[in-house]
Amino acid sequence: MSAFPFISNFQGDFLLQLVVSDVNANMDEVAESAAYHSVGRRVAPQPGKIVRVRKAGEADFFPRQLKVADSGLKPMDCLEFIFANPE
Amino acid sequence: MSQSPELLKPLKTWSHLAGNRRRPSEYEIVSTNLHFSTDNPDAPFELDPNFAMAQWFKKYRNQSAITHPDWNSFRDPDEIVYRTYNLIQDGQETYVFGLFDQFSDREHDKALSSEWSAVLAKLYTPGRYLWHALQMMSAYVCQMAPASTISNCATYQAADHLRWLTHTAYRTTELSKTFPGAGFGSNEQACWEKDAAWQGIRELMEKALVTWDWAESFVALNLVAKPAVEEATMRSLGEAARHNGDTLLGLLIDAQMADAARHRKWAAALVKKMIEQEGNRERLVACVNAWMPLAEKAIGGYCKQLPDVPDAAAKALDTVKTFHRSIGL
Amino acid sequence: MNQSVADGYKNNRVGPILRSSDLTEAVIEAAREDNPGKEVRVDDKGAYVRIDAEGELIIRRETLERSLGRPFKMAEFEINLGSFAGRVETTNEHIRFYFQKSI
Amino acid sequence: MAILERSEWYDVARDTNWTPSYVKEEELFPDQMTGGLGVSRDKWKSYDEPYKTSYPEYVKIQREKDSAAYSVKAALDRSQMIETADPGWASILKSHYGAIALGEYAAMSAEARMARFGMAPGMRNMATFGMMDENRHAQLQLYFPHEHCSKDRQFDWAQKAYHTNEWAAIAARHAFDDLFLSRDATSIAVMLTFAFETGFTNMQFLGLAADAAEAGDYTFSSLISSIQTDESRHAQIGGPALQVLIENGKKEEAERLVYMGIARAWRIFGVLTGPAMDYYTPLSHRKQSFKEFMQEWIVGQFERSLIELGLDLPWYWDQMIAEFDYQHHAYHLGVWFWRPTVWWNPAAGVTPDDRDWLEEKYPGWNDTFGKCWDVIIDNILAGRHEKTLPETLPIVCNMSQLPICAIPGNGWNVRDYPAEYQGRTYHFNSEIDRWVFQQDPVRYRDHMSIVDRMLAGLIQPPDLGGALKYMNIAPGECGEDAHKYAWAEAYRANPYAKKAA
Repeated sequence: MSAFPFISNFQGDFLLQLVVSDVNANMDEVAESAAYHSVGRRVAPQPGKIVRVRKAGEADFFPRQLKVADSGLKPMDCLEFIFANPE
Repeated sequence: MSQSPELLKPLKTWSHLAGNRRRPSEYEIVSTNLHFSTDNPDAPFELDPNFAMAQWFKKYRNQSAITHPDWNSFRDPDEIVYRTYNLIQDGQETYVFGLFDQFSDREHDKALSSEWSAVLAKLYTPGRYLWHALQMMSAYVCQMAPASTISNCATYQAADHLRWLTHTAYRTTELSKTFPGAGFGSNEQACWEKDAAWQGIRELMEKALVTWDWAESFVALNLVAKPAVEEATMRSLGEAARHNGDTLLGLLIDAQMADAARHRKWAAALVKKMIEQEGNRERLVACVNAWMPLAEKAIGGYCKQLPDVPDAAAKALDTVKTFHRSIGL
Repeated sequence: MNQSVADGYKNNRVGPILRSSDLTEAVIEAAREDNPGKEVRVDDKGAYVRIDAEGELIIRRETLERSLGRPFKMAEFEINLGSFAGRVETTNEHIRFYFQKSI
Repeated sequence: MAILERSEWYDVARDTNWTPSYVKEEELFPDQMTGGLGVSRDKWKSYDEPYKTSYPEYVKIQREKDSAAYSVKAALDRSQMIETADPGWASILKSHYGAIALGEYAAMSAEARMARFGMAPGMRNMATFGMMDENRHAQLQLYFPHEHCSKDRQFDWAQKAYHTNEWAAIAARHAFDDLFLSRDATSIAVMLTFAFETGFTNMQFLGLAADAAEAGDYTFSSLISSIQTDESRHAQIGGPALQVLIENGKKEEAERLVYMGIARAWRIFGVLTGPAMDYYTPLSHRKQSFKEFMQEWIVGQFERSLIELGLDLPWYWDQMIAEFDYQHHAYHLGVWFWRPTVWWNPAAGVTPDDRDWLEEKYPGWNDTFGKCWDVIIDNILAGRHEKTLPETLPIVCNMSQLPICAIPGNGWNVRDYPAEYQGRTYHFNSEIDRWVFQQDPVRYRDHMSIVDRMLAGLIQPPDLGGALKYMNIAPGECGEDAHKYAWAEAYRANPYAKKAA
């Protein structure tokens, strides 16, 4: 266990938030941590959709199973969380 | 927020005053504990802890040799607040401008001798530079003082010096009408910069003005320079004025001396606060002693030129020293 | 972006913004008298009243004394002068609001 | 009359510069404190303060102003305005006093810097009155809220706020320290008196006075508009200073100071005045929208004065105008959601009628901010109050110290504006905030935002509870919904439907 703090920019929310996940978490789990602080609070759930993760400003999402530790991300990087259709 | 802390209840006054036994006065409600740049000694400002202005405040305020664990406990003995200041001074100004009005109706200035008018041109009207220097320096003490109750005294003091400056500018203009060609309104700067009467005073003020340590700046201004120049250029000059039929100047100076008395009162109270701390009395004495030679020179240089008050310098110096003794220095 | 908002500075209106007080009516009256040929606009916001005219607006002590029906010192104007548009010139005889540049 | 007119002797009273000889000129006026930008002192001879007063006039007029302000208060003391006013209005008073009173006191120190280190005697004299004015403003705005202390602990924050690490207090200190308390005299003349006082204070002190009068709070309306009459005078210190700078080839430097001043002031008023005008003031008492007040005071009046002095509009003009439409809505949502961290009770201000008004004043509000409020309303109606409260911290801007936020919902445009400096990454709310940082990074370099402090372990435990302790705010002071969610009931029977256009 090693904490991984990051900046969450969640689609449809109005602000950036501090969220903490774990370096061993995969991207789906990171998305879950971020969703906890946005979805159902200020962002309506979108049933049937999943939440994908990308680095702020980039077009491509990280693979869903990629671990933080293998992603090249640094603590306090800004991540974007986007609703997407499951592949 | 797992355990629920006690629910805070309303208090009768600000929480920082709520521990006191008696009900706070209006003065305390609006004057105490207002500086927030003193809260964190390592970073005076909510910015980089070490940029130039932060260092200025750390060095010249926080690291002053005169320390006290609770500067915020200082109180102005007169408990002046803004609205009472204006009440007092509006009344005082009505009185002073009433004097100007009446004496002008009586053509007071026309009755002054040309010898005395020359004295005024040399020893009175150049004083506006001095009052302005005191105004500037009071503003410095205001911005550097470690407690709002100290800064407030310095603020009202700065305004009082602008008041004296204003009176002097007014009289300069009036005198220039009665004595055209006597240098009123035109020769003051040269006098202030060159005339022997003013050089000691100017040296004292210029050196005091560049004293950046807040406590030393307070000492130089309120314990040394002000008492010295007030005794010489106001009280002694007022005496000379009365000997020379210049009733108006005598009365005007009396009115201004009321401000000076108030300034000495708060300065005395601050010294009392300072010497609560061991070692501070010695530091203050050393600081006063370091400034006194310049003050003696200032008094001597000015009083030497003053007609009809032969013992002016000695009396002025004695009053300054008596003031120091009275406040335990 | 809202262009009409962004262009709002393109005006030449100058004048006092007075806190609501018993002075307001007299100032409006004086402004009309002292600025002949000018349209003096009055915008009453309740707590304050915006009085303005194009380019320059002057209010004289004498006129104000007439409309107030009492002596008046120009310095008293400050008691109710919450703000003003344009540059200001303050003398014992009048207060003047103006722009040097017209846009 | 045998009394001379002021104009006859005024110039003598401001002819007080002399050439020092016992110390050097640059010792008497050290550059760090004067900020002369290399313009020599003799060039400042042309400095002419347009709004003149003198000592006897000052004490007389100020005495009259105070007598009026205190007598309105005394006359209305028993009207129990606070007890009977809409809770949203009481929140305006609490946020105002806490954010303003000690800031005004700090402005006294800044005026004192001009009174000592200003290059022109006229500037020093006007700043001496300015010191007095700011002393007045602090005292009035402590005296008036003090009487409410015994009824409501949140009023303690009129005195306390600046002495805490509450986030809004950090933001206010950061802004005011940067705008004036830690600046040199010339920068203060430009940033405090010109950019801040001829511009933005009109919003809070006259714009809000209009709402106050509508809301029936004549004491507050009279108080703040009276304060603004002082500002309106001493704010004129800045204009002639700008002129001297421009005439001596320093237009670019002068503009830089003005733009930094506007940028910083805009954020503070966005978070303080914006929610007050568009959400806390009950709908029936809103004189104009925040945006309309901005249009009136900032664009129509203040920016026009910029042009008059020969300055250009800020490079970020279009961006700032665009922000009028959303920034304060985002701040409001943040303040409401993080309400336990503020010393007032935020009023949500989003009843169906409010939303119609918001949609009218800010077309698109329902599709953006409304989307977030829809979720909140659902949670309130379902009794899921914990979902309407935060469990983490927002990322705050390393300049404004306010949450980095923008448009949510269908117009989602939130993003970070990062910058690297000496190996550290800083986060900003916009290009504007980042630009301010880049003008002088040394001023901001080692400052830690509340988030930085959390990450550095200064906040323990590192959660919201620890943060509240760190902010020195506790139950009894902590904000809650101003109307105890009563406003949401309107939606129970009728889900919100946007009015047909």
